[in-house]
Amino acid sequence: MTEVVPARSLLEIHKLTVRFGGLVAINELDLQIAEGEIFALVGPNGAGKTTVLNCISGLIKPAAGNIQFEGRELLSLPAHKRASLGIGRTFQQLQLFSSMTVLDNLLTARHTQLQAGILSGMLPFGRSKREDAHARQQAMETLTLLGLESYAQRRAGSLPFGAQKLIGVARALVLHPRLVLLDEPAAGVPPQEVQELATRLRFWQKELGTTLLLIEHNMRLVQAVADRVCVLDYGSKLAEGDPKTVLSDPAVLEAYLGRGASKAVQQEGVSHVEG
Amino acid sequence: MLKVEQLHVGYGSLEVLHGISFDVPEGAIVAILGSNGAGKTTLMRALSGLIPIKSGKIDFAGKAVGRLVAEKRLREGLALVPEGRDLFGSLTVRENLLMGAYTRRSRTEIEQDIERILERFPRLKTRLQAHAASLSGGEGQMLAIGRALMSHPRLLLLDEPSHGLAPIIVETVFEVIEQLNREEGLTIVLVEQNAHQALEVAHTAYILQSGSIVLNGEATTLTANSAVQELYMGG
Amino acid sequence: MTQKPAVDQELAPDVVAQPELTGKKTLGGRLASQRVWLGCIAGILALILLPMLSDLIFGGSSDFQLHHISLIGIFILAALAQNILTGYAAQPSLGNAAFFGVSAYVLTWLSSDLGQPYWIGILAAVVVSALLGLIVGTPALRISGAHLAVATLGLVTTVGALLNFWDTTAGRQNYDLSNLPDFLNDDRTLYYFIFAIVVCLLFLSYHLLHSRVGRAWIAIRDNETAAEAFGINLTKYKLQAFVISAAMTGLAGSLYATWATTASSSMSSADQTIAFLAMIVVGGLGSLTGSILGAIFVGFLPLLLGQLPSPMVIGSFQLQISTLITGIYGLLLLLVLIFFPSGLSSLGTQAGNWLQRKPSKGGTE
Amino acid sequence: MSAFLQVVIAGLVTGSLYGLLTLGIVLIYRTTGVLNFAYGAIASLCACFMYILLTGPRLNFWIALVLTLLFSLLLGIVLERGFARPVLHAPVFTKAIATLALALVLETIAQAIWPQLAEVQHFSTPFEGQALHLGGVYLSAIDIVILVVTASLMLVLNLFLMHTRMGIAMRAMADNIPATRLMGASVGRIFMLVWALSSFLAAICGILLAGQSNLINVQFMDPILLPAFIGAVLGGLDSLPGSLIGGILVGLVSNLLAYFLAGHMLGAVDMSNPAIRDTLIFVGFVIVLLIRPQGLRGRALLRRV
Repeated sequence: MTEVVPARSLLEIHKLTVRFGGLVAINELDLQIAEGEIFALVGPNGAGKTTVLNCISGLIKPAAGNIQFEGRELLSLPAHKRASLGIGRTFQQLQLFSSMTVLDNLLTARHTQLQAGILSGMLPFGRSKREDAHARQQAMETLTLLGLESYAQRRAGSLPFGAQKLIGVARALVLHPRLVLLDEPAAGVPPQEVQELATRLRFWQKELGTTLLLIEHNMRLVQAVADRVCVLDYGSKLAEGDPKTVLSDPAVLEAYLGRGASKAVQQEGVSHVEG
Repeated sequence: MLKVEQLHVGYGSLEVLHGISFDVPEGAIVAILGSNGAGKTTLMRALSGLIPIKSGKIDFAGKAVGRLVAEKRLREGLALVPEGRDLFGSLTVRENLLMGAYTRRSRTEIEQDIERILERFPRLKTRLQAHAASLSGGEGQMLAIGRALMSHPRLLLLDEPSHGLAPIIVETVFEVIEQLNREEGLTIVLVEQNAHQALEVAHTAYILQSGSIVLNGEATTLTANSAVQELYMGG
Repeated sequence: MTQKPAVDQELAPDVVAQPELTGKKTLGGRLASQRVWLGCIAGILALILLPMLSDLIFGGSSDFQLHHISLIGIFILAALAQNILTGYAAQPSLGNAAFFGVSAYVLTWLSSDLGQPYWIGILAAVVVSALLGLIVGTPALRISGAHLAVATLGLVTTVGALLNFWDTTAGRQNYDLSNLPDFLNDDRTLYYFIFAIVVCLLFLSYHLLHSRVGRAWIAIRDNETAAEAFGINLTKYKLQAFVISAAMTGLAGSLYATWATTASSSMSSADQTIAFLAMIVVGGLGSLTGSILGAIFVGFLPLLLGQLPSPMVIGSFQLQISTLITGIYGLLLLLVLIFFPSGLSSLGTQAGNWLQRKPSKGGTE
Repeated sequence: MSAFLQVVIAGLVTGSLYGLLTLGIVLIYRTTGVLNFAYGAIASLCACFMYILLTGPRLNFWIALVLTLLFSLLLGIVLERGFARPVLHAPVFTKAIATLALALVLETIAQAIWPQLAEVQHFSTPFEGQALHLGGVYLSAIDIVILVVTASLMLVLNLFLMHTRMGIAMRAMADNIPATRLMGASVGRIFMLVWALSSFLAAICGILLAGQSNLINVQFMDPILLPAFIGAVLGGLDSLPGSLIGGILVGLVSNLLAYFLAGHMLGAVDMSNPAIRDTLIFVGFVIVLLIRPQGLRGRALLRRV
């Protein structure tokens, strides 16, 4: 396994441990994610991948360990403060603000960038309206960048699933975050569109300079975009490194296909072919 | 025994299964494999009647059951062991088993069946009066299977029996599955991510990817098939 | 990155957001917002002209009718307040009637007993209500769902009992509000006064609900998890909703005391709570128009039923109309909950959807 | 001392009545998710029905009782079909509002068909005027009936829920509705049974309360609904013994407060007024709720029904 040592870590997770009742969901996990890379977190069902994301965005409180973002300790911050540091995310179940328009979804994501309170919000002029106009313009720019501008005035909940998925991404990107957490971006995406999704992810990373941490089950996508992969199994790191090496690791195959799987494969002498 | 044709299932505007067809002969173990998000649980929920199907046919023992509600399908002999087990946590182990026998009347027969199930799963015997919520993962899976058996099903649907279990317990669960099939002639449909283990007990297998069946065949030929691995690992 | 969403043509017009929710970027949006403006101006004109119209229809008794219509204005305020709390910020509180009652007593006490000017009384009533809202809202954040419903309903009946207790202790039958500024003794000026306030608050609320604060409330309602992940401080915004709603209900309560020239402990009762909830549920949760429609609906009911003879005799049944009104509130509320769960304000859109969907429905089952 | 004992016994009796009400409230809430604010109206409708049977056709008390209980079962079934089922999938809050509306409708119906019950009427029972003196403690016959009925109902209900097929299914449904369907149980039928059972309990409670005070009108249950709900929430809204204990606790505290506050004045304020007592109970309730948001006996503690 070739370990690519990142030049400068944007996110550092150190000995992270999460327990649910008596169950250890994450066990002393260490991760370093470098600025500007696409990092994939994979593993079989129940391996604890979403739990890691929830710890980073503050929806779950870990039992032990620490998480540093640009050298700043995250765990002591409440969830709502972390967004303003430049961490955006998408959700597996989308979790859009479904009764709002797409544009308002993006404006809401920019909540921390705005300051207007109740009093100025009540007035038809002044700070609130100025801020909103500016934010609206920036939101439109993000939508245009992602080719979604025609959806701006539509109600998010009424859009087709595929479009909602992209809106979820737009909402995560509108703040120009340093780090975006993507929870299974390929889930529910038809197989023929996975390649296109890969192209998009690369584009955001290059064009916006965003670091991406993604959880994914679709290995085609992982192989196509990830700079590095970490495999989780039962809450612990099973393997880490470049996708090609890691995904043909016998231990990883066992985690996915069950015990004895790698043996069977090796006996047949099948080698891994790049798709 | 179970014949599924062109099954389409979805939630709202999202279609999850795009026309699934497969056959389960009487007395067989059929495995349906796929990674997370392939639509395995949706398939099981649709087969058991927990969610409605959009179109397609489900024939069970010569009868069209695709439009029946879950309660009726159980009475036809189609029992599901749901993903995550769905035990009645505040009920005792014994009460969970009694719930499994809800459709049956004879008290003596039910008691006999409970005895038989406790013989098959001796771990449960010691925990009979414990609340199901306090069981370990392995015990819970045994109880979930035992509870489903209490209705005398003709076909057992198992949704990810290995989910969340330690490897050593996964092996025990699969042994039980094999025994049920061998000793009692129970037809079993098994949905799994753990492909290797499932292929070891199954007779035939189907591979589900993104809501479609992309590969099927005899379990023995699929075991060593690099295609399985490719599908999982992206090849 | 070149793939353009190719679904525009397939989408039925119902997915186009309500004009009031959107900005003014597109042509459609601009037209829609012009329609909204025209509607507003027409509404205000109608309100100004209504007294004259009422003269034409009712002649001598027109002031009496106007007096009733003013009550609807007060209801609109209360409905708006309940809607901000429950329809927008999604706090299932049944406690607004408590602020309604307390503010009426504060105003009456200051004005009648202490001889303070009316305006000081109104101001104090609103401030006290806002403070009460803060006191109630803080624990409400820790209590959820069914428990909150029980606790807030308990608040309403407890406050009602205490106000009643005060009345008994002070040995008074009615707590009359004296000391009103002269112009408020006139039904016509009272009407203008109340509706000026209503229009003002509707205007301010409209902007607030479309500002950063309003978006935060809606975000909390739609998806708390996501709202938190995008930096919305749940505690702060829920509490703000409580305070604003309480202050507004307080204003409505003191206006009610002005309107009735008396404060009564029945203002803080379960029935009053139901009336507020009926307005927003019948009108539509999370909709400004809904608050107005709901208040008109609930407010007009007694007016319409008041035309019926009381007691009314149907066969062997004899009905007190006052009883009937309560029962009809209940029945309508039930029917709306069952058949139009999103309220009257959505009826227009629903009708549209139904017409458009019908042809394509064919082969689904 | 005997005066104090008298207060405790009175508290237990009141508490039993509250406890009976909370049983029905919790039964419905746990299994169907409806926070039933119409529960008092249901109880009062049944008691009024019995009053009419007693005064109109002048039926024998026991025959009227049986007929009323049959009526209550029917009422429960009608309410489940006509009310609970249509709002089944609505959020908890919407359902709670719907029950408030239902209460208004039921009260209006009662007043419309029995206008004489808009006023307070005399409700007579065979126990009226009978009492027991036990060494300085006075126990009226109806109080004894209330204690005995509550205890035996609790016992029977517990046996039913613990040992019968339907009882176990009800508890299973409170845990997990889809899994209950997978066992072949018809959820609709269980819902119906729950509503029938809980209005049966409501009827008994209404009759006992009317029997205790010998007074009845359409709204006579209104004042005791809130204490009953407070008891239910204190009991955690999820276990029957918990709620019974919560109800008894509220009744006891209420009577003890009345005892201790009697004759006290705080400045010009008469502390013995019921409003003061109810306020103190409410404030205590809120404080308990803040310290233990899940109720006195938490979910974690109490799994058994």
